[in-house]
Amino acid sequence: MSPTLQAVLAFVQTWWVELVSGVVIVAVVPLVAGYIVLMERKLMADMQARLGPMRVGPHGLLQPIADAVKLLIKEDIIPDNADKVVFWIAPVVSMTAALTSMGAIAFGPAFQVARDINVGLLFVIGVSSLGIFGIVLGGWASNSHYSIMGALRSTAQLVSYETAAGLALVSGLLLAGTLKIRAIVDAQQHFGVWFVFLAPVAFFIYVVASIAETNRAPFDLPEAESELVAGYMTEYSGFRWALYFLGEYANMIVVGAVATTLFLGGWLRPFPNVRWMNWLDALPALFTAAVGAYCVYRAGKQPVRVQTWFMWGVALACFVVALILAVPLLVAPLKFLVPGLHGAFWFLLKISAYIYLFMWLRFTLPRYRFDQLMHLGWYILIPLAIVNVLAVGVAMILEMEYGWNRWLAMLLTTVITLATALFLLRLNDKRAAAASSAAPPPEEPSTEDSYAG
Amino acid sequence: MMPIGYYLFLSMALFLIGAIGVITRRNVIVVLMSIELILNAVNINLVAFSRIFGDVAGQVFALFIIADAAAEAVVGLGIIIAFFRNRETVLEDEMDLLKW
Amino acid sequence: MTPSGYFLEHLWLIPLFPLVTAALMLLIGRRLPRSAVSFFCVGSVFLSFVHAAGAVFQLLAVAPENRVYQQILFEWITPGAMPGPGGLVNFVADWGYLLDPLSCVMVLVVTGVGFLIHVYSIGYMGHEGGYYRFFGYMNLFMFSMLTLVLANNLLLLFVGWEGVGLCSYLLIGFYFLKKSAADAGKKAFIVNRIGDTGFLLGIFLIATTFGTVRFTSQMLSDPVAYAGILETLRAMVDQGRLAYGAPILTGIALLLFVGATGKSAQVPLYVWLPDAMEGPTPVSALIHAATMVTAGVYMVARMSAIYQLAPVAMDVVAIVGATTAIFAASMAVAQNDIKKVLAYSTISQLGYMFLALGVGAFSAGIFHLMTHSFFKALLFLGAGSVIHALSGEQDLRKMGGLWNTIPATSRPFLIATLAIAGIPPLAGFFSKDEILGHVFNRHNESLIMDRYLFLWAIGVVTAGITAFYMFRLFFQVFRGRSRVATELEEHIHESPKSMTVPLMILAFLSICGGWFALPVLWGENNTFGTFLEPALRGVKDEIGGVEVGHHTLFKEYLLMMASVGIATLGIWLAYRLYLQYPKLHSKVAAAWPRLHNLLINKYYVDEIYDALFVNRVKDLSTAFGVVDAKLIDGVGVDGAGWLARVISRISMWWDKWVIDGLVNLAGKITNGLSVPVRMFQTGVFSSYAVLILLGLAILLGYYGHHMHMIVRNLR
Amino acid sequence: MLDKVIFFFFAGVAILSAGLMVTRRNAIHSAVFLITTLLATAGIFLQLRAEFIFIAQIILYVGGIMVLFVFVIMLVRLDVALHQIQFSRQKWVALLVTLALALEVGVMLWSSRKVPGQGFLLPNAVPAGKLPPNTEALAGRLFDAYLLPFEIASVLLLVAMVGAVVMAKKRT
Amino acid sequence: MQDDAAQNQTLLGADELVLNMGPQHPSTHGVLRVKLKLDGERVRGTECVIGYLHRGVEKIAENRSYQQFAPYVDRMDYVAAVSNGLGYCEAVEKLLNVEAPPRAKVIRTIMTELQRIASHLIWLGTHALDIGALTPLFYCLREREEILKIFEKYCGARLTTHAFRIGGLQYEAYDSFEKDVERFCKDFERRIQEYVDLLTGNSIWIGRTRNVGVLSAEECIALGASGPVLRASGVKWDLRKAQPYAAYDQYKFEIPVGTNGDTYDRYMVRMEEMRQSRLICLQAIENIPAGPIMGKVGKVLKPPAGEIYHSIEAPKGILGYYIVSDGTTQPYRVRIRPPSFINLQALDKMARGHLVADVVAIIGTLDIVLGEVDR
Repeated sequence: MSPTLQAVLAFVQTWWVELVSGVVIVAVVPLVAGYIVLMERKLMADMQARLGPMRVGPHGLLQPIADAVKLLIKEDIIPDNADKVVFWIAPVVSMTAALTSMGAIAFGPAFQVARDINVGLLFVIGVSSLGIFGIVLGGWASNSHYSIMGALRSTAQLVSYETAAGLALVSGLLLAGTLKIRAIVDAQQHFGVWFVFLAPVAFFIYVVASIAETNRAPFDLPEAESELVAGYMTEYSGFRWALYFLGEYANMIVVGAVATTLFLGGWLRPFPNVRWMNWLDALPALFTAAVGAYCVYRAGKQPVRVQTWFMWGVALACFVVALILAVPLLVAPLKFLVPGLHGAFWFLLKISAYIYLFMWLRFTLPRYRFDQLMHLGWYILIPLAIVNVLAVGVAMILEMEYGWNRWLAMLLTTVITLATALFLLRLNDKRAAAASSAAPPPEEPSTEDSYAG
Repeated sequence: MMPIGYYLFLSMALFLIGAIGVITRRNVIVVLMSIELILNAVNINLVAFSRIFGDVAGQVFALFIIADAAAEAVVGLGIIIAFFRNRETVLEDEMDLLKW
Repeated sequence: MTPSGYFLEHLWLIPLFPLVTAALMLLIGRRLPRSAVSFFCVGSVFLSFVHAAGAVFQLLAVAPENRVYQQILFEWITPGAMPGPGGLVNFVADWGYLLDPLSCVMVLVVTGVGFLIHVYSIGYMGHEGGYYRFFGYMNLFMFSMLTLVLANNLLLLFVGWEGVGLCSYLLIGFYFLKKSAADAGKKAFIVNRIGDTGFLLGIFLIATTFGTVRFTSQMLSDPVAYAGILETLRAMVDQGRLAYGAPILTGIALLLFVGATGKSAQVPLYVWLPDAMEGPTPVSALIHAATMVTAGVYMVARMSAIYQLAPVAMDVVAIVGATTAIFAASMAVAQNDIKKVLAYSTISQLGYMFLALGVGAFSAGIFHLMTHSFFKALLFLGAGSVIHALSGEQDLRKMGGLWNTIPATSRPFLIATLAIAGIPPLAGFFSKDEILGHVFNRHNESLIMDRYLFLWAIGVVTAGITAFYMFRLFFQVFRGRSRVATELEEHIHESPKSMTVPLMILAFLSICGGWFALPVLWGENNTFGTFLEPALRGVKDEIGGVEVGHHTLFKEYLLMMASVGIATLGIWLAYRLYLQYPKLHSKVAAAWPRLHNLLINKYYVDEIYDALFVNRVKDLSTAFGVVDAKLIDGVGVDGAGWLARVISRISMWWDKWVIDGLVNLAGKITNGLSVPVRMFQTGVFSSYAVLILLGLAILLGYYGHHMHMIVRNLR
Repeated sequence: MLDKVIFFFFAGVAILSAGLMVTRRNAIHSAVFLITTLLATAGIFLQLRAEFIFIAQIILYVGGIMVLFVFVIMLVRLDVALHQIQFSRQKWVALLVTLALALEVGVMLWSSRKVPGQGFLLPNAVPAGKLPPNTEALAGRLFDAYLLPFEIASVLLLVAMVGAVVMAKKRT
Repeated sequence: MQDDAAQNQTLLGADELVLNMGPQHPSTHGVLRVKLKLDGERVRGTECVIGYLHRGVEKIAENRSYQQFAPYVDRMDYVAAVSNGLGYCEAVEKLLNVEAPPRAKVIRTIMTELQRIASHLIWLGTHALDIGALTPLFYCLREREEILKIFEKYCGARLTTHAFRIGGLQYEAYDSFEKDVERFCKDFERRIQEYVDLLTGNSIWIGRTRNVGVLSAEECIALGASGPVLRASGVKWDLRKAQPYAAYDQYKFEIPVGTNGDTYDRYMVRMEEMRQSRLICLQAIENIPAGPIMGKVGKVLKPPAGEIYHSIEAPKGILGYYIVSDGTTQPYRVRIRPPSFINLQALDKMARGHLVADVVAIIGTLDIVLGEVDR
């Protein structure tokens, strides 16, 4: 055997988990993103008193695949005056950044590409922020007013809200005392409580900022269709557009994962240290089984036989997963698999809940205007986040140095931060009132009269 | 870890490319970017030696250099914007007031 | 036991408070609202006062001989070794503060009276522009003055000394748009420079003589390294290297006194002070009555050890003081500007203080300094209140009958007038009486007439004149018929609380301030003198620096009665001339027209100075001008021109062919050389970058060659 | 072996895209290649086990400074500049000087290659596994020995920020 | 904020950016094209380019008989076709000097008010969508569907109904007409509360609409703006009260007015108008008089020579018809005063100094229909 081959083999032997994880992420995330889109559409339809996609597959279950195929075979249009190379690179950058940042996320105690990286959380934030380049370059390369305005908007927005998000994360990191992803979750296990309860304000700030970072409503200004058509994506179509789209949804998964890791206890089940709540371990299996049962119930009601079979198939898959989740619980020798399998389940469940929150907000709220968005970021969220970091620091000192009760200290910080928030909001209202009283007076009407007819 | 010389060569190459950029390009923005490249080359040196000697002081200085680069970029770009606003150009040989 | 405590440890805070607010005001004061300006500025002075009072109390807690606290903040000027008394010494001027009984008195007076005047200024300056500027300067002044009185060495004292001079200049010229104000500021500055030259020379002489400028090394960890003037002087006297009346000491004392005459407005350098009244009245009260002008007195008292060994200098001080006292008092008689009267009065009282110092009664001088600061500040503030009430009127002839219209001003003013006139039991009586007593005691009874008796007589007469002109002022302002211009009459109003309350406090102090030093004959120990005694103690009493006279009860009473009597006489005269028969004084003036003119014109001193110095300088420059025009231009240049014409003919061809040829050649060469050089300076930064890189390459090539050799050797 | 592969990969990318950065006509392209260079350098930092500098490089340099560059390039629309001569008149002189410099440094490095413990072949002092946790070590040093420079750096950034705002502000 | 000096100077001193909004743009409500002069994102001026939907409706009228032209007016404001028809029919009736019978008048009133609700629903949904709220649109469409079902049952058409005839009605109200309308009205009370819950108190919504596109009463009058745009500025002017037509004089209802004349006020005014329309419908179905539904008009209409102007309060404002008859069966000239067209004039005044996003909100709040603007 040649030494090169040996080296390669050794490499693979050492790193196989990581390699597999990486491949899985690259392969699965687009699919998952597609299904998140479906979930969004179905949810939106439900909230808007309609059905949503129903045609492709039972209840539109195959819609994402159909969409993907459509987008893949669609004509790839590059505008005439576009900067072709950059136009070509930009969506790839966006997608790559999102996928790469997923590398450091631990989707469970056993599933992580970049194992034990010393600056794990920073890596996730940093690399996912590179996605800006995809947007800004794409907007610029399109050579269109709408695109470049969308690009500029989104750059400004991302840069602004990244600060707030980063500061919010700092509050959580203060509690965890480490940047390593796994250590953060372990810290929560050690504390016996999710950090969201210790630093609720930080979590709130992160939620808002992460919505803005993923360009979701009500912060979806860069792609606000009513204003900028589609923002930086205006000139994109077909597969490149799909890449942007996937990047965006992958980014949602990333921020969801970060929030889950830092604030929602990662892969820990609720009440991780409470013995009598151990029955919760059965929940994943029961839950999947219930989904399977529902599929069985619906299978009989499908109008076409193909769809009935399909539903049966889905039900079967659910049962298999339920079995996989249940077996380690029931069979003692396989007990060691529990954290890994169930951890992944809980983690994904929490991410889903987080994304569900995003969607819910999107269906409910109107969109901010750009200046309002900037004011919210700079005048409220960032000061609030700074105050919160200080407050959490003070609370930790109170707890560690002066032996205060943890909950009391954290309550204090929360109260302080909320008071600050109220103060900032009042200030902002005053500013807004002052600004509107000094609103620009209507000026001379333009001389061109297009109403002549 | 490989011998330091590799890093020094890399650093040298980046430094010289940056230097070429600074002294030959006419577009000030590119010149500014070349300066960033030079700073980056310095960082490679610092971090490599820090690794060799097992002393993080080098990395501390690399961090300072990054901060410095940020400050320099911000001010430099501010100047460029102000200049562009007044003169509608970003070519360095039209900025010739550094005489006397 | 050494003094200690919070306030002492934070002695450095006392000058710092006003400095901080001064910086604040002068940097961003323009943007602050008036309320904030007054809050910060007055608040900082109040904090200084609190700290000063605290420090004094903590100092009082220890035994009298230990009442010294020194604090060295940092070494300020360290020029290193220089020749000193015993070979090379390590000269160090540190930035340090010294609190001993003497500076206790000063610091309390400065911060206390300063605080009251600041409060007063809130009301007085309330409607003026440049509010923040005024308070900024005032606080800067407070800082300088506190540095001056707290300094532990002469150089730092000099910093404060110059600082107060600067602030004085700035504040006199506060209304800088008014030419007279700007001129007055300049005058004060220039006249002070003359004095400061002497002072600086004195400091140099001290530094070379003693190798140090620190006052004392008491309470310092390392007295050897931190030598003090007092200790060095003592050692030198012990070793016999300096003796009583040594010329060097006399020189030092006289040079320092020159500085004191400038700052404290003594003859002949007093001329700036009356003009300084152009500044706002609180400034006159604070700087030109209560604090800054007493700096000279303080400084002489601080250097009392040297003065005690320099009898000639002492006599000079006493004579200058007495001269100033009577001279200025007589000028005050004829002045019609309310503030000018007070200004001459201040000069006269400062003369008193120097008289006290000159006869060796240092504590009496300082005591008078303190009481004077109370009642003179009160007088100035009262005058300010009057001016305020009359919307800016300063002429005595246009006042009168204000006694009941502005009661909160007139009552304290009366108290102050009585105090300065020396009516018991007010403060002025005790201090003045003590000075006169000391002067009289120096009188050698075996002689019928000696200089001390003469000085005493001058002092007594001055006291009478003082009473006269002060009551002249008082009667003209407050009593009699109103001579106020009718359009002003209806606007007469009492000043706001912020102005009257300080008046009342100062009135209280003018009454009680003298009770610190009740005369010995009343069975009291002279508390004030005892308190100051450690700080003013000479090097060696037995050398005969001061003969402490013995009071006999009878003599003491006699003296008191004399001074009170002459004061009463003055008051009576003023009453007769200005109140009872208001026309009389003009008749008196008409009876002695020359004297009156002389007094009104202030003995023509300004004119004499103009004639003697200012115009001489101008003449000198005119003369130079004439010399330039006539001699140099006429004879020299024209003659040379003729000669040159002749020579130039000769040289023309030489010039044309040889010199020009060479010059052109040089020009051509330069021109040719400059072409490549000019190419380097394009103004484009990247070409400079190329040059930098080129230089780098050359340097690297040079050193790299060396390194190459080294490496080769290693191999 | 792996180290070497990683190093040469990143070094190659860095140098290649640095060269492209200097030569591209379009400033946006230059920016893109500079980003690539910086990312490759970040990779080198990671290979040197300087994780914190690696991530700082990505967040600050790439995610911060370069965004600013791109932003400014977009603001000062450079359509005109595209058609102008990209290199200044002194380019040949400049290249010559740079070449000289390169030669000198190269000779210096090369001549020291065979001296053990010196220059080129300075040995690896601490094995990779035994390094202290990078972030912690860096933080300890930064907030201990270098606290004052750290504060000064923050003041510098503040000053730069204020300066930039003042300069770039629209004069009304 | 912007003084005149800054007016000519954009962010980098370069030229103003001209952004073409439309005619293919999601939120210009059809084929409006607005040329925006921008400084950054701030609007320095607008220029409307219209006519992409011009079909020459007024010209067509000159070549059709009076009855033949009636369906054409439905194609102007196609989201409020019934109102258009009412205006036209009443105008021609005025020209002929006939009057519709009372039963016809009441049914016309009910239909028109239902149409007003439908039109406002479309406005609300799209306006909210423009401002970024997705969901209200679907709720609005759901309610509008009920109205359209009533229309369909009544006359067989949903959108361009051609519901009325000159002189009265062609179709009798169907059997469960009252019941349908009543059910809708009862239901609608609850539905309208849903919109209020979603939007009225929402701080983002308030932030996006309050003080945006302010028009003072004087400006409105000067520009000839009418309908909710006018009333939101505080002018209580509603033709249903001022010059009652159809059966409006029989019913009690309020005219909502605003105070600030901003987008939020227009929103509130329209919401209240929907409630009031609902009340009118409820009052009307209580008592629909019996009797004929068609007045005395012949098969061939030959109005006497002369001219007539008749205007009604359409959902979008005052809709006026000016008809000149030369005594033949075809009008000599028809001139229509479309409210959308007149209201659109206010766009420039409202949009200047605002951001691009506000332009969208302002176009939405003007509630224009390009079919009517371009005709």
